Amino acid sequence: MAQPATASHLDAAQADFYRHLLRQMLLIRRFEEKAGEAYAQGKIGGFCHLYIGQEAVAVGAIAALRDDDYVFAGYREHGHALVRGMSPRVAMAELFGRSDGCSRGKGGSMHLFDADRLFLGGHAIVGGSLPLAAGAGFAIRYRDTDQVAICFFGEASVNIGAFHETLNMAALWELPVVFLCENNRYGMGTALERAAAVWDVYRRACSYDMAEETVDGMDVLAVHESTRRAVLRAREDKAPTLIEARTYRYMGHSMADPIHGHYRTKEELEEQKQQDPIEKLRMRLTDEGLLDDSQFEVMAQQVQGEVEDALAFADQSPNPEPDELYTEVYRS
Amino acid sequence: MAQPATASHLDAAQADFYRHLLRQMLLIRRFEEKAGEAYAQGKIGGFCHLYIGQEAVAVGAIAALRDDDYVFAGYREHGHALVRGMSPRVAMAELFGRSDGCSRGKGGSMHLFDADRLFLGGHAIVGGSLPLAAGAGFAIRYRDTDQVAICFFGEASVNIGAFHETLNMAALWELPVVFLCENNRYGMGTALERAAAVWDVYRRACSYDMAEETVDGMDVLAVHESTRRAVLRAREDKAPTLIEARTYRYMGHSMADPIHGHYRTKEELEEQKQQDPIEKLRMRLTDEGLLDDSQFEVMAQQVQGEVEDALAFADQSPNPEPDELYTEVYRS
Amino acid sequence: MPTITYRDALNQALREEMERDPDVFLMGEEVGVYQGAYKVSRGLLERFGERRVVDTPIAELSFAGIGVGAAMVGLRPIIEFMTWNFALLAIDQVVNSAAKMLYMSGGQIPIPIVFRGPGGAALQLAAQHSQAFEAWYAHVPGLKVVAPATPYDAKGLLKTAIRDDNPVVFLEGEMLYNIKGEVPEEEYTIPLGEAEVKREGSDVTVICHSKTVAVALKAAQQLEADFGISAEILDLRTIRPLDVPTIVRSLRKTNRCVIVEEGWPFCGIGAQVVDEIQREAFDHLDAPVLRVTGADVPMPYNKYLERAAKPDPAKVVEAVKKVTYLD
Amino acid sequence: MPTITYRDALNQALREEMERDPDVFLMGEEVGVYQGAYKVSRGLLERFGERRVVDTPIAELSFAGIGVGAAMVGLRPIIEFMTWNFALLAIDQVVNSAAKMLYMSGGQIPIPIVFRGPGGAALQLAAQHSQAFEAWYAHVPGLKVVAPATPYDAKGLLKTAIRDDNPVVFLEGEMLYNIKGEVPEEEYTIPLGEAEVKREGSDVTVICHSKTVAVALKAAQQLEADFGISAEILDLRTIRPLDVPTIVRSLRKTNRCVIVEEGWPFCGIGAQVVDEIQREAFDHLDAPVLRVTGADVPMPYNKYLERAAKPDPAKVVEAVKKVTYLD
Ligand SMILES: Cc1ncc(C[n+]2csc(CCOP(=O)(O)OP(=O)(O)O)c2C)c(N)n1
Ligand SMILES: Cc1ncc(C[n+]2csc(CCOP(=O)(O)OP(=O)(O)O)c2C)c(N)n1
Ligand SMILES: [Mg+2]
Ligand SMILES: [Mg+2]
Repeated sequence: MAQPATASHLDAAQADFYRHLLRQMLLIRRFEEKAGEAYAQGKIGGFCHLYIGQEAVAVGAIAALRDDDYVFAGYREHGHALVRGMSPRVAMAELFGRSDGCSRGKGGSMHLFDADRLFLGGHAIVGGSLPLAAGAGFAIRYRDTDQVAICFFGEASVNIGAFHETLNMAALWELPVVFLCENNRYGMGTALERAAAVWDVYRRACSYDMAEETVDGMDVLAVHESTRRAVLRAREDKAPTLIEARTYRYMGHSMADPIHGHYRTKEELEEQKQQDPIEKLRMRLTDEGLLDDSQFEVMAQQVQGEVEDALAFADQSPNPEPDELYTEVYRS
Repeated sequence: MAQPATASHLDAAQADFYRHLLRQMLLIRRFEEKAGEAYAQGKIGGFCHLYIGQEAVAVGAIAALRDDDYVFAGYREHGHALVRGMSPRVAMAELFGRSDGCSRGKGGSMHLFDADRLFLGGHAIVGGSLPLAAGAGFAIRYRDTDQVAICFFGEASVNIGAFHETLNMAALWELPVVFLCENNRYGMGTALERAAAVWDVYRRACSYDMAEETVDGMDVLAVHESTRRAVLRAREDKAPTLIEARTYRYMGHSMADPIHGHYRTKEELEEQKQQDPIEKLRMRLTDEGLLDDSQFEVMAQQVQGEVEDALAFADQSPNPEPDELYTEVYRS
Repeated sequence: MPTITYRDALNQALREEMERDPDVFLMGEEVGVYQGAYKVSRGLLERFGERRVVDTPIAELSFAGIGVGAAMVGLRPIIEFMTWNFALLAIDQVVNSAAKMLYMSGGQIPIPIVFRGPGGAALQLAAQHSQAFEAWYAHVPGLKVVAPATPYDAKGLLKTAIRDDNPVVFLEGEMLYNIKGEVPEEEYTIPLGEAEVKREGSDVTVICHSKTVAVALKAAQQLEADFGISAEILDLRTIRPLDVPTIVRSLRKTNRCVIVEEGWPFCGIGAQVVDEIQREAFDHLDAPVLRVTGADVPMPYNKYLERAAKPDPAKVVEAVKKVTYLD
Repeated sequence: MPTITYRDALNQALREEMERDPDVFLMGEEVGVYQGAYKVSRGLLERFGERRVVDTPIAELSFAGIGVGAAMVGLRPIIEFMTWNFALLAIDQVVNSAAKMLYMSGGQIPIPIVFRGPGGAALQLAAQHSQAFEAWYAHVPGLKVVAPATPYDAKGLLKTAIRDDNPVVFLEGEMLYNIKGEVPEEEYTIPLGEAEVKREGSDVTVICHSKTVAVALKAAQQLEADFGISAEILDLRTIRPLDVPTIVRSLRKTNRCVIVEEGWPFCGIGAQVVDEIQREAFDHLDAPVLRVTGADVPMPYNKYLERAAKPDPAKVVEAVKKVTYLD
């Protein structure tokens, strides 16, 4: 995209970068909307946890990484996989359970993996991915490289034992890991205040003398800056950080759950949507003269095209062969 | 014991109480020494974790409880059982695996239970007793009584998930529980500093906004005072407390482990013994004119007699009948 | 007799037992405000309040342990695992505390607790969310293990489990919650440890439990219609204690047996049943016992692979044809 | 050939594989400074340093998970559980992460990891410290399960396990650490999945593994001496994959079988072996297969009760007499 005439104080590279972030958020948003539709049509099965509303977190954070850093996420990980470079085709095909999916249709929505891009899942047990990420951090130390591992998890996961055990070991052994908690306020239908004695997630770092930050998770630039600091701390000082990004999910916990209801009001949801991370960045770029409406339209159409292409690709990708049921149980 | 002429500022009841504490510590010390001998003779089997050095903690803390409070401990729990009122006979018989033992010989050293005295174990999985104690605390709340539950555990247990999960729920639900960490510096051969990112156990309370204290665990009176405060907080304010009692074990981790070696020096051990909790209280009572040498001798001989009686009792107690192998698997 | 869902039958059991006994309470993730992840506890928070319907943080190990601790001092907790997959995190408390407390305390401390929730595969939930752990729990002395197949059994067995003074592992089927069946209005309970003949037959005994009961019944129809084979269908209902006499009685009649279960084959429930059968009815066996199990793989996401991984009527028919030497 | 202990054989295997492959490391409680709770890792810290011999906090779930994470990015961790009892806390990572990662990533991410430590009962450690979990792990596809009985096998199998690209559950016997046996100086490995005939015989096959191998061998002597019965002793060595061909070959010769294991009976290893035998060698069986197992109770502390709870040669003799109709 050519740079427009601008009154912005941003240099060209920065402007490009910001537009890139916007585009990534948009890609996730459109991808997730399509996934929601496909789920409703029965093309995607099982649990499907959409990331809509939280895009700024994955986008801002992963932009702070190098290609040789390791990324771990939970079951709400479509966005993280896309930002990390997994093609929407391959991601959508996996959601469809097809053989062109990243996990050859065996993993599904909750188990996206891309070993080449060091996108290491896709884990569906709450808290389960924290020690795994610390294990990657351990390996980095073991090999004495300057890589970093990042782990995304929800705020409800901080009450489980693995969080505590892992943060302790990461701090004790000075592992280069960024623990990025996406606090969207709810774990399914339970508000954090009903599940945690301390309502600020970042404060949990006190038990490990770990560096911490809290950041506006609806602001992609803020997330990016915060993660950049943490990544630097990991890469250079070999020290872990706990980041709490305050964000919000617009959809139900999974496609099987209500969008609002007993646990949150429609009003709260609508109010939160005013903080939309995509709109926020778009405004900013518009205000700074870095993106006009027609440019945005072009971007939106490109993204839309990409997502539709992904859908078509997934739709025609074959199911795995029956005998694949028995392959990959063991590596021989 | 008659009260001697004294220059003490303590009243008679207090003086009696202090002598009672001394006697209890002495009883544990002698009981444990005997248990050690019996172990060496092969009369006690399995793992046998002696409490020598740490007496002030159980004695000071349990003295702050009412008879209807619940007590939970780990596998180093002979002392706690005795202080709670289990007869040395019954305790020793259990260590011998005999049918007059509290658990009819089925539990052994690590599984002392006395349901009548609300001494609820005797648990051998590190961290395992913390949620159990919180469960008793939950039941107290459920029934809306003013009882309290106390849980004793070692400092190495604070790095395990159950510690974190339980403290969070106890704080969140305001359970009347005292979490008393006996920090004797080592978990087997691992110094706390090699296992925990934060070396002050009490500071872990920060993650739960829980009340905390640290106390000299070699000073029975200090432990008593600290526990009294925590018990009051539990009983009246329905709030849990984390207490860290800094203490020291004189023996090896269990009878099967070396007393010193790779992980701690003989010098450290000898130095620590200068802080002996029994000597400390005895000195104080002597200084205040509340206990002269001959009175102490009488006390010591009584305790010795009790322990020898326990040994003789255990020695002649029968083994369980063979068919007891199959009883008490289910309650019908 | 009213026809209700398995879900509602469980809900009735919970409600009735909580009405009956003030010491019974329900604890787990999302059981209250959210009305249960699978709505089994719908309405209970409103009826019994936060004191007795307790939403927990995600902390399976310790809320299971809190349940055991509450049982130690005389309450009768019902611990809901959102699914049994997550109970892997709590299994130390289930095995090392709940199952052993009575024994290691020399009989002093019974643990009247029910651990319940959906087990086994649902639809396309993939490897970490599709596991049937009957065999693991049934391995452990001190536990009772129950896995009802119908609304009637679900209600009657859950009520008995709640009243039992031992820890009971109560495995529901996520795929069963919507099935319907008759459940009387009057109070009833069903004893633990009794299998039920769901269909009388003379040529082969098909042993099943939980979701595979429907599979076996369908297979029986087909066997009758297509091959004139009369299959006796035996629903174990309780896995531990296992109703060996009923199994053997059936075997003595049919002399042939197929066992159907959803779990993995190796050391599964069927393996134990085979062991009992060959030991107790060796001379009555006219053919090896065959088993139809879940495929020996982690559960795949793809729906066709998943379907192929589960027991189905065709596989049961196939196995029956083999044991009756029709094949 | 040098005669060394099972402990030292394991130590040699660890040392040699760590020498051979810089990606192999050892992690667990007390493996370093303390030289191992059971001294299996003696000297390794001094040899390989803190980077490769890593003492952990007591946090089984997460150090197991850290091992799996390290394996995901290409290291080859050996995770020591001080005993397998404590691994109950880590079982979610063993089952849900290690065993399934390859499958659910569509073959992208192998997990070359060994989980090892002592399993089963030692002496008077009571209920929470005396459990044999072979059957649980063997139930799970994606895991391999090994349980060596001799120093020779311990070394050869551990080396193979470390080189295997899959998660291997390696169950040592606390009561075996001091037993001695010949172990060659030259390097060797033993393939996983191969049972071994420890003693040839013609009248009955006795199947065993780990600690029960010695029990079975003793029983065989007595059977020979007292009753002229020739028992063939088969040591499974690897539980999963199970060496069914070797089992069946022996059965076809002897036509009678007794299975001995330390674990609980219900859904134990023996149950699965019975299932295989009756399916693969039905017509060769002259009597029901009998099993000698640990008693179906939590382990009691009292030494006589404990002794009565364990398999012993007398119980094996008894069972063999039954299957040979001497009783
Ligand atoms: C150990 C475990 N317990 C329960 C669940 C079921 N479960 C899946 S997601 C979820 C809520 C998690 O919330 P949070 O960590 O805040 O992440 P979010 O869904 O908000 O992204 C629960 C309870 C699970 N997957 N794992
Ligand atoms: C979950 C678990 N892991 C390991 C063990 C083995 N173990 C028994 S005691 C112990 C050390 C515990 O130390 P600490 O908590 O400080 O208590 P102390 O022995 O010093 O009283 C260990 C590692 C265990 N019993 N449970
Ligand atoms: Mg959340
Ligand atoms: Mg300690």
